[in-house]
Amino acid sequence: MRIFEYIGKELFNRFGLPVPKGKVVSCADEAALAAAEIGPVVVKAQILSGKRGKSGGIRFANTPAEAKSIALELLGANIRGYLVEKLLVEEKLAVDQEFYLAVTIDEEAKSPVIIASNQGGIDIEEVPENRILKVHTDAELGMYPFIARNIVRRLGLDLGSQHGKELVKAILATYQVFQEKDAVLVEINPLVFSGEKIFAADAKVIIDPEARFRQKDIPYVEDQTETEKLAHDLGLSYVELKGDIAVMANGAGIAMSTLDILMHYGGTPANFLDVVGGTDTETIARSLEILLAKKPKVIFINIFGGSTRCDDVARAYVKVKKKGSGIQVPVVIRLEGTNQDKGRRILQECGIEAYTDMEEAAAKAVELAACAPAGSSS
Amino acid sequence: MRIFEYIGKELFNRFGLPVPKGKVVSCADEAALAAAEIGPVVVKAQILSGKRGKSGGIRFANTPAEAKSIALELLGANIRGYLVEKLLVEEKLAVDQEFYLAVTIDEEAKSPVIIASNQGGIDIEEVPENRILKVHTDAELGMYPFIARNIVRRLGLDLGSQHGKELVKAILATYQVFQEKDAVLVEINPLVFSGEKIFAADAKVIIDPEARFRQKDIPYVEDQTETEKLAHDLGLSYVELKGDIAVMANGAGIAMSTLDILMHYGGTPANFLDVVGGTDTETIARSLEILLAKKPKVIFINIFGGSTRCDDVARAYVKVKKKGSGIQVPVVIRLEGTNQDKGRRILQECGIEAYTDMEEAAAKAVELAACAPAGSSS
Amino acid sequence: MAIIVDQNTKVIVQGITGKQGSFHIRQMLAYGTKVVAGVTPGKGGITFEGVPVYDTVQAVLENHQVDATVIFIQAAIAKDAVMEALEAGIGIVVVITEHIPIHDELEFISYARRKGAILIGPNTFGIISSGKCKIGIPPNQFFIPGPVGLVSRSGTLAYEIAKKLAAAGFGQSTAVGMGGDCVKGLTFVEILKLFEADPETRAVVLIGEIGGDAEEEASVYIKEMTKPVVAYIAGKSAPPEKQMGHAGAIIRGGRGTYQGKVKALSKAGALVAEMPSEVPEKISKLLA
Amino acid sequence: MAIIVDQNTKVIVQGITGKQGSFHIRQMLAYGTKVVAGVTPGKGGITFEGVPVYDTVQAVLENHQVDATVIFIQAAIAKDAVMEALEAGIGIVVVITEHIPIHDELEFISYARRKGAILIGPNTFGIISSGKCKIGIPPNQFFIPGPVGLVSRSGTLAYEIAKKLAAAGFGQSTAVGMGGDCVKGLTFVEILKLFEADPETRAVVLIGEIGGDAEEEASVYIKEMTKPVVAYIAGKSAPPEKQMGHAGAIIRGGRGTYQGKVKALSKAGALVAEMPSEVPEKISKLLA
Repeated sequence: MRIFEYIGKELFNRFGLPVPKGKVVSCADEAALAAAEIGPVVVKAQILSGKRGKSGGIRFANTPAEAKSIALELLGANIRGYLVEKLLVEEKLAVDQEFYLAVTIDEEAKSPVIIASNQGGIDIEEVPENRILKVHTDAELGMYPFIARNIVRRLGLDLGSQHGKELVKAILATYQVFQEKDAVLVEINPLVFSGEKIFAADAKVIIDPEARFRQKDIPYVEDQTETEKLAHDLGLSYVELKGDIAVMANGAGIAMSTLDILMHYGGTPANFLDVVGGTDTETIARSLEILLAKKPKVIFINIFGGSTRCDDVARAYVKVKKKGSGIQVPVVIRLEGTNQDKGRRILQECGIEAYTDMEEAAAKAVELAACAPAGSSS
Repeated sequence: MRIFEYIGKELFNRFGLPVPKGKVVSCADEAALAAAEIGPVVVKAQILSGKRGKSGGIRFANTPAEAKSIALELLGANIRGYLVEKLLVEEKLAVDQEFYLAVTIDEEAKSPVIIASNQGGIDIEEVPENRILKVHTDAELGMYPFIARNIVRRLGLDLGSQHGKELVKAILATYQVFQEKDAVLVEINPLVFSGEKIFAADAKVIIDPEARFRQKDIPYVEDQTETEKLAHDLGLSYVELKGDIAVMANGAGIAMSTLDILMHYGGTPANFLDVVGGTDTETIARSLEILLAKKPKVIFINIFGGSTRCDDVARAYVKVKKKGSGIQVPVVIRLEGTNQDKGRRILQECGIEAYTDMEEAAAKAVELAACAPAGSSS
Repeated sequence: MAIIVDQNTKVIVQGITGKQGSFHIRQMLAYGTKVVAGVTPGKGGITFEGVPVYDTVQAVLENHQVDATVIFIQAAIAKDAVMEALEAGIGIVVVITEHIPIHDELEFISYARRKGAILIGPNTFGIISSGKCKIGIPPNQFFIPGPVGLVSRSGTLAYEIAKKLAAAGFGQSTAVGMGGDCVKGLTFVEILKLFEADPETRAVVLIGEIGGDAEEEASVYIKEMTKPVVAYIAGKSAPPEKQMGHAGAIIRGGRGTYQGKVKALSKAGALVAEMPSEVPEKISKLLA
Repeated sequence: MAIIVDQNTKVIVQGITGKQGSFHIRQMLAYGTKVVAGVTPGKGGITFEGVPVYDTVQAVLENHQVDATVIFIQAAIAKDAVMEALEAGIGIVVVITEHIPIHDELEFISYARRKGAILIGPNTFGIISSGKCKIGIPPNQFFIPGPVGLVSRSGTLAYEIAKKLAAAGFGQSTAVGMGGDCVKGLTFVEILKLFEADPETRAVVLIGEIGGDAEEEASVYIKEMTKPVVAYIAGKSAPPEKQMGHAGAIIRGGRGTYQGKVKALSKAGALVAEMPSEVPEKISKLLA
């Protein structure tokens, strides 16, 4: 999960990596006050998106009045799909040199990797391959100063110089953030020399969502719709899409495949919902309600039982069906795998014949969606 | 370096290992107050020595008055050679079961080792070998809960019981103190169950003196004479002994051997002083002055130069000789090794002929000591 | 023959009495897997589904010979269980648990490499050598002996296709779940090499998905293989930059796209199926 | 012949421009050691005593073939330097530095074992194969070729006895400093085994001291040796429980006493000298 730039910088600060002097503000007057205190500033929209500069989300102000007027403009604005609620008002540094520095995970090498370039300040994708240094570390061995010294040397800096020493320290601090905060990415672009000193001028930090239980001190940003949040609170994986066939499947692979097949037959999925392995009746019922609430034309439940048991799914369907307003949209259910016969019987008692083949079932769901009137469920 | 029990217990507390409720006091009234607050207590003399119980340094008090009278007796007393300046007044636990637990370093295996026994509360040397569990860990891999679980299982506890779970946690916490505080020994005897809870009833912690630079938060106890402290501040290894021949040698091995040879010839060394490899003229001069201040009958300087250079030693001698009150006791110098000819010449200019053979030189030093009147230097 | 496990493989279950473990131990036994013991700290001494339970892996090894272990331990403490198995010297470790923090995974994968152990997963359905041994969670009924090696990043999709293959008359020699997380122990290439060397395997089905570059890597080796490979890739319709459940399924910087993977696989000589049902059709033609 | 190092061993010096390094590089060169490069971060590019200096070990290896390194780096940061050498794959690492925290030592000794590297020390005088190669700090003049293998926990005591041996006409094949700290890389037993196998070595001198149980351990192997061993143990007169400079020299729980060591060595067939001067006398009789 991404965190805001200013929270990333708070982390950097805690681990000894200097950041420019700055204040987080949420109204224009505060922005003016901050600028009055700091001097010439950069005003940066705090949104969970890159390319803020190109979208007008990063602006310079020489006076408090300028800072105020920029803040008025940015606060409440929508940049790259995100509402701007906070600004980071930060000292404008005299930049002497810019570097790119990141620590992330190389999936193929199965190890952390440090990525560095002396061509910072631009998108790393635009830097020629031979100017980008990639140094793997051993997850068991961890980080050592000598690894940082080799990187600094290969970036062409004098290890005896103040700049060289500062960069060694910055690399070690960045790695420490990555390691101790369960990050999957810590990216600083640019890391700048201003005079003798080094500063992280930006901070893109992504924390492993699976490690959230032990990284409780980080204020996470909810980058989810209400429905996504509901589903995630149930421990499910849910992504909202634009179509009209609500999808429930068990397993990320089969869920993705289900969307592919629906589109193959000309349908459009309303969402991706993976009811992960082993989910119980209650949770499946709740997620079915979540799908219903979005008023799709059709619901397609595609279960191939492994950990998920077909009878649990059938019971969940029956439960929701019998409750309150029931289920008003056509539901296509495909059941196969663990306890499939039990599940099938439960549905039959309810008048539903489950499909066994997912492609056949998908074709049926598309057909039903094509016939249904818009907003059929209300 | 050993630390006081109460400081060890502060460490335990910080790492989540429970200790009995207690207060550190340095006067009898405080002891009474603490007992009034806690109830029946154990009053424990805070000295850097084991076997306090057998020496009357651990006493029980049921009332504040009793605590006060015990405190009056203990404070200022000398136990096993140590002046009692502080007492730990601690809740008297209802003990249901006692364990022995320690983490230290196995020199032969070159790895940390956890030592545990369900026969706690007595000297571990008195516990039969087959009742003592020794479990090595891998310094790179570190500690894991499963290692603690295996120990608890092998101690015969039910891992599902509250006691079993508490002991697993205690082992992990103890290891963490060992690891993070650069300890060479963390020993708890006894570790007790009182009701459902576990407590470290004692704490013997020895911190690696070489790691002191990164363990600055531990209040170290000076367990040294004034002279030892002076020498240690110079970075030298110095131990005071009872004889009359002051010894300076370079290297722990040769210094020990020098003492052995002096005793072989019937002499008695006044100290052990190892001017470690590479020490410069100034430091050697300072350590010579330290030896002089102890007013020995003879000084024996035994240098076999490797890192230590003979000319540095010679210059140190000349420097001290020419300064203030000079050198009033006979000095036997043996020089050999790095820059020996230079060193020899410098001494010759000063009228001293250095020996080359250490046994011959040692015999001479013993002979001179035998001839010298007591307190010859004053 | 089969790869990695067979009818003689002696298996233990870590987390045997937990919700997942207790369900799947029954299924594994029903499939015929030689489950010799289980581990649940605090439950040592009991017998569960006819299998003796111990407090720790070490306690098991004091009483049994063990070839493989399967981990059904909650994510937050799974690393400890995996390290316990590896430290004890177990040579095959199957990590079913999902949602394990990736830094934990990096550490135990590195340790497995150091110990020379085979680590399958994490977030895998496990491994099943049809008719011989199942270690993990696939439903029993679709895995029947046959000439097809199957390897998949996804569980349910693998069952789906296994069922379709079985329906078309093709069983599997062995089916391996590579696991759905960003980093994993055994990779496509390592598994493909084992299938290439396995006399019982005549063709291989590779089930991939968007994100990462496991399929692109696999393509390099597929080029050298003598046995035919049929591939199916899920995620053709996924919008870019949205995470689809598997942490690995993020499309990053243009790498890992559906198109890129299909192109790499096709170029390497693999037959790429558009729909799951095409997989048995293609296998059928190949093995006819 | 000689053990571990010889005239072809290519050596680098980590900490070449420091106080210790700069002195001893000259002595090593004077002895004839093939010092191919030095490392001092921030001094890369200069030439020091005719030897090229680099910023890191990796930078050296980009330009030179290296067999061994010697560490003259201050204790607080020595671990980083040792790990740098090991990680770069250098097979012989001689750690002169004293006062290294023992937890650091445990880690790099464990890593050396994992990498299959020979680690000598820490807190050692190093290793010297007489007339061929000196890696470390012994004074040059007393180490002349000859039939005696020498291994010692102490530096100066080793020089002392080497000198006495030389004066009596006996040079050394190789002299190795095991190091004076509690934990060490190469141990007595490992070194004795190398001497046993070295055709140039006809007898071995072992110099020990009180504390630890390295001598007791050595005794077990000495029993099997075909070559004679003469031992000298320092610390006969040391009071119990007082630390004598070497962290290893603590007498703990009755183990590691002078008497215990002498007894173990004698029983194993080693001749134990009472005084340093007796060592050459005993060797003289043995090799007469």
